[in-house]
Amino acid sequence: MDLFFFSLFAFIALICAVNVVLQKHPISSALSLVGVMASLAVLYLLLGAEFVAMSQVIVYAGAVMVLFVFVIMLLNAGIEVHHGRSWMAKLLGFPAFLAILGLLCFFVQRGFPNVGSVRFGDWEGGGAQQVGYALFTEYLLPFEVTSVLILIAIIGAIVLARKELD
Amino acid sequence: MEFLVITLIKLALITFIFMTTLAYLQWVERKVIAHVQVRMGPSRVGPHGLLQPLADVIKLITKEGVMPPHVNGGYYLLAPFLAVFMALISISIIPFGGAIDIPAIQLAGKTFGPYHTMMELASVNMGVLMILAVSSMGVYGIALAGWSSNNKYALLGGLRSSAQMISYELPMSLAIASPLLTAGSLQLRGIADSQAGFYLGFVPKWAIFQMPAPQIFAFIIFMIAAFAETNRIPFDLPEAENELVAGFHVEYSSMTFASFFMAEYANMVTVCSVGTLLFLGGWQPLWPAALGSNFVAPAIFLGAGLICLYHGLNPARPFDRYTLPVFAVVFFGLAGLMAFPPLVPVLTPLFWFLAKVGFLLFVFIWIRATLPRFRYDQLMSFAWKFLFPAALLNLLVTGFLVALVP
Amino acid sequence: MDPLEMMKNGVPETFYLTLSAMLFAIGVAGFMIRRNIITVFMCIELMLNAVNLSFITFAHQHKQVSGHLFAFFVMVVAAAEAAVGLAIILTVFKNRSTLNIDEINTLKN
Amino acid sequence: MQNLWLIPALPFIGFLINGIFGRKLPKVAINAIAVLSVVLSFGLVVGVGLSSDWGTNPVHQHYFTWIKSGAFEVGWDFAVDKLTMIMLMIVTGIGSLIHIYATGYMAHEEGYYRFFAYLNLFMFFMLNLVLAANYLILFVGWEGVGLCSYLLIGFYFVKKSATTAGNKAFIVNRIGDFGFSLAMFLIVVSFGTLDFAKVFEAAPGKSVEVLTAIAMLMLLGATGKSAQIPLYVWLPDAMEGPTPVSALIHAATMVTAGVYMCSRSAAIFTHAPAAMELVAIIGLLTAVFAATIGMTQYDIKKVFAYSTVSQLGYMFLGVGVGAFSAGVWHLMTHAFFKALLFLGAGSVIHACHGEQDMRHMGGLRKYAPWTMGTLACASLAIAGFPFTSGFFSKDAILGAAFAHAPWMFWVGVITAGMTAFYVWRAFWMTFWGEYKGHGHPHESPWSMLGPLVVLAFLSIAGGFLFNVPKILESMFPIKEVEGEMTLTAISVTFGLLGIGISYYMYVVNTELPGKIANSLGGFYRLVYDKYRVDEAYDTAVVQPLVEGSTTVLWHGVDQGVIDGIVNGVGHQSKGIGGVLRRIQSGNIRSYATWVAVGAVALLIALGLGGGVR
Repeated sequence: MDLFFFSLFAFIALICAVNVVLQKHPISSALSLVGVMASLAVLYLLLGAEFVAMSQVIVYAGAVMVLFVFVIMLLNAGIEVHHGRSWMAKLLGFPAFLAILGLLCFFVQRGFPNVGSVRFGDWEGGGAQQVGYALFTEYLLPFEVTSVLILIAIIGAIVLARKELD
Repeated sequence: MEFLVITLIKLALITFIFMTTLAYLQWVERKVIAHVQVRMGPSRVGPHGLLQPLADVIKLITKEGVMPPHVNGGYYLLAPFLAVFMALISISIIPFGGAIDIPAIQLAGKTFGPYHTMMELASVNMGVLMILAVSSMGVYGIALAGWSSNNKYALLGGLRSSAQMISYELPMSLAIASPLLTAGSLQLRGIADSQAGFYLGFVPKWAIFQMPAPQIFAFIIFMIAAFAETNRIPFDLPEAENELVAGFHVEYSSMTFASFFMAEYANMVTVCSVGTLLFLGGWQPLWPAALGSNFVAPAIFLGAGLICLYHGLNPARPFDRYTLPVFAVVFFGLAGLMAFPPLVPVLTPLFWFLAKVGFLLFVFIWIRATLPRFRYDQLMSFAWKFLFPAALLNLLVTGFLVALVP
Repeated sequence: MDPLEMMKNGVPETFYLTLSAMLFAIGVAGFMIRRNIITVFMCIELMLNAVNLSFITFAHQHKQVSGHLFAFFVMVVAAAEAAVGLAIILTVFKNRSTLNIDEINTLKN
Repeated sequence: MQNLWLIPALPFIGFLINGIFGRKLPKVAINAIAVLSVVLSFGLVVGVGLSSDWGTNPVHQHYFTWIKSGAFEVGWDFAVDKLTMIMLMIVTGIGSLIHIYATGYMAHEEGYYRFFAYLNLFMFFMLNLVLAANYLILFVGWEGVGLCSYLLIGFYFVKKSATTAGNKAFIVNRIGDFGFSLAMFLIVVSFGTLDFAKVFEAAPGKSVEVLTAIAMLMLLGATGKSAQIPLYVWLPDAMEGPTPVSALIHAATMVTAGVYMCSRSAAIFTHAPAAMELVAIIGLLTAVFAATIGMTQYDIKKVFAYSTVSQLGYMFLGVGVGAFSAGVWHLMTHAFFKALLFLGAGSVIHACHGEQDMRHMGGLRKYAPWTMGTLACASLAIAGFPFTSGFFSKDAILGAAFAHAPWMFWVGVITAGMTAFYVWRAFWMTFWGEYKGHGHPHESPWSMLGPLVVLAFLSIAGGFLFNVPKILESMFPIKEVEGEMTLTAISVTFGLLGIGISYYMYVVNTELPGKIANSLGGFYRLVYDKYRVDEAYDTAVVQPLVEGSTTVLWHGVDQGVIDGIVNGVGHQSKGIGGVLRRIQSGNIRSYATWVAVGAVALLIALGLGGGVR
């Protein structure tokens, strides 16, 4: 059962990810990315990370990607135009991709040859209670810092997107 | 296996009831608005226009689905599907009553049961978060519709709706968060159960009354945000007829058009149920059964039946003589069911839950019939300058109270 | 033991890690070959998600909630980043009405 | 009495309220808050006093551990014993009186709320200082009062002279505090703790050298805070501040902190004879020195400022000759009559519309009778007129001085004569003769006169009411001095003599002072210019510092070395960058590719190095 779900959603995630890269239209890419995120959320659930899964959907799929879609609509971004100017990317792009892919997979196989296996519900450590507890005890400082970061981001965004940039 | 069967049965039941409800909500809305505006409302098709929804559905189905040439094919069709899907998903995790216990039955020598199940499709630990997540995904339907139909009004509608939904999600989530502090659970059923009991024997411990932090403000904020989230008047900027023709669904027709409406009504129902569960104590009665809250339901139906009977006996319109007694009989039957002892523990909570949801829905319709529409900048500044700070403050105060008051 | 053995009782964590690696690599590729700045940005988000997946997997492996928190922080930071980044994109588009990163190269000279 | 912390906390609350919201509040509210907070803490102090247990077994309360490193631990501790009690009484009592007075005196000033906020803050720190149960907390209070005195001296910050005076006070005090902190470090090193109880317990066992060093350093601190030679120079200038401030901080409470600290550390001083001797000598010198200056000044506040310095000298003399209780006694009585003198002076200045020069006063007895009466009491007290408060305390000190070394007694007595002379000189010049000022002088409001009357009563009867040596007998045993009566007689005679001379010179034969000044000539001018000590310090200390830092630190080190390094680095990186910018195609995707390639290289390196497992 686990294997089925995993392979299903991993498949969806991979397809959508490839789609993100290959689709010509930003909207399509954005929606595919939403697909990736949704399926990743399901995988998180399988890994026992309920809270993170939910916040993945709420924050990423629900807010960030909506923002992307919004901006794409606002700028009415069309199919992207092709006149490449980066010989670097042309030359090394695909090889680098292959190299990274191969190396990463190699390292995963080599680095974690016999780690445990995942079955749904074999670890309940990711509930809101545990996460919240850890968040407000030992990770309190990072949490506060993040809040400040967000404040800065808000201000920055507002300043940047103002009508007149003087 | 047994679980699967029961779930399937529940699924079928809920789907059927819910769909009809959606269809008839339309009728109710039209009726209510009509009476607010001192009109008759639908009254041709069937007695009191009761068959109007059916007619509408037939009409919408049989209509030809026009697909404009300039639209962006795939997404144009995907959008309504997404909208409905996201709207319906959240219903599946909403509990609407206590447990159902079916005693073992002997049938053809085989014993079935005893069966025990909860009045909900799925019980999710993170119910509240799930609701939020799904509702936040709901934007895509509208936004896509607006964008893909390749029409400036539609696009404007889509943009508006996405901006509006993002903006109003914050106060909504904050307003939802504060009762969670008192309930101490993310599971909708747990939250509802945490509001059981009464102060002084008659004041219900619903979140809006619950000590140490009554959530009345949170409730109000939640309802306001809910109006915006469901694109209802006075926040229906995305489909503002007089500015954007019909907003994001200007290019849609027949079934696709209908599905947007379905989505909107489904969202309304969901939001009202969530509000009921979080703030109005779910299926907890308004006053304790000791003071006879169990007899409210039968009494009401009995009263309705009697009124129908009376009007049937001296009718205002000729056909009332035939229709109203039928209703009377139906109502009497319902009253009987409600009063039937074995069913009381099942039906009374259900009744209370539905009553509260119904009331909230009525408020929705009522407001639609009453209030004019916001201007867009007003809408935004209201969200960011008033609603959001208010929700934040409320959450802060609640936190302090919960932390300080033992 | 070999993965096939472990598949009998659940999915090996290696699979999750591999998936995360693949997603990451795809993100890198997209970052390199796409020209639309928004898409490039989305590829960054994709990479972040891949990393999150491995965080969660490690959390499950060590049965510690810390990994979840890292993922959580990554998410929050990504949200902030998206806000600012999109604002920048808007500004850029406003000033030079293009989204093609190949044409946004005035840092040179 | 379980809430000692309330005593300082109340003024602090007052400070917070006035400091934060004061701008908005009406004056009545500010008065109410400021005065009430202090009066309440006075009430608390009285409560502590009445609660029986503190006298027999001192109260010691620990609130929280402030610093903890290894064995060394400093807590936020308060303690009350008899000495502390007396100080508390003085600080809060006189503090509240002066607060009340200030409401009248400052009524028409700018930044009213600011003034009271600072005043409350000062009360907070002063009470901290007094209540402290270890040197660090004492030091906190010590620094705090220094800060407040700085703020309040520079209260009229639009006046250049005021700000400079504030800076002067602050900087001079730094020197003293430097000594004090060194003393604390030495204590930590040698005792391993800062708690009074532990330190004094261990003190007898320590070597004399260490104790002497500690005592000397403390003395340095004390000279800074209590304006003794060589660090007294800031106090006269501190008179730039409002008069209530001069009365509260620079006469009654803060400047006596040094005396309090010395008598608190009696256990250390008694085991360091050399330091004791030094204390006595410094006290004596200061007394004479300041007295001579005081005789020549014309600014009424300056006169009293110098008299404060010289009276403080007396206290140190008392401490130095081992009569701690006498020193504390004089501290108390001096707090009474010197506060009264300053407040009276304030009332006089108020009467003369801000005129401070005594040559433009005179004949005020007709206009300000109450002020005159109260000031007369104060002047009697300070002149050591029999059975006034000053008489007892000064007498005790002089007696002890005689027992220690007769010459000290004689110098002290002469100084007493001078004191009587210049105080009464001021008195006559102010109240007798004809009014030479401008405008019409007028009596002050009762909010100002009330405190004056109370203080007048205290400075007359304070000696009887509180016989400090008796109270403190358990802490500082009294040494009996033979020939008490004769000594008393001598000092009293000198005091009366001073009064008489001043009466003759400034009432009967008013040309005489000018003649004397001319006949003294250069010496007189030298004294009139306060022995040109400020100038001396300026040439000796300040100028060299400024010169050195300008030439060496600024031009030499900063511009030469540091800037040089920075610029060099800048040039280098510019050169390197010139090479590297070839890579910068300005195309983001090429950068991305570079990053990717780098990642690949890193991974390969990791693989070859076997970094993973």
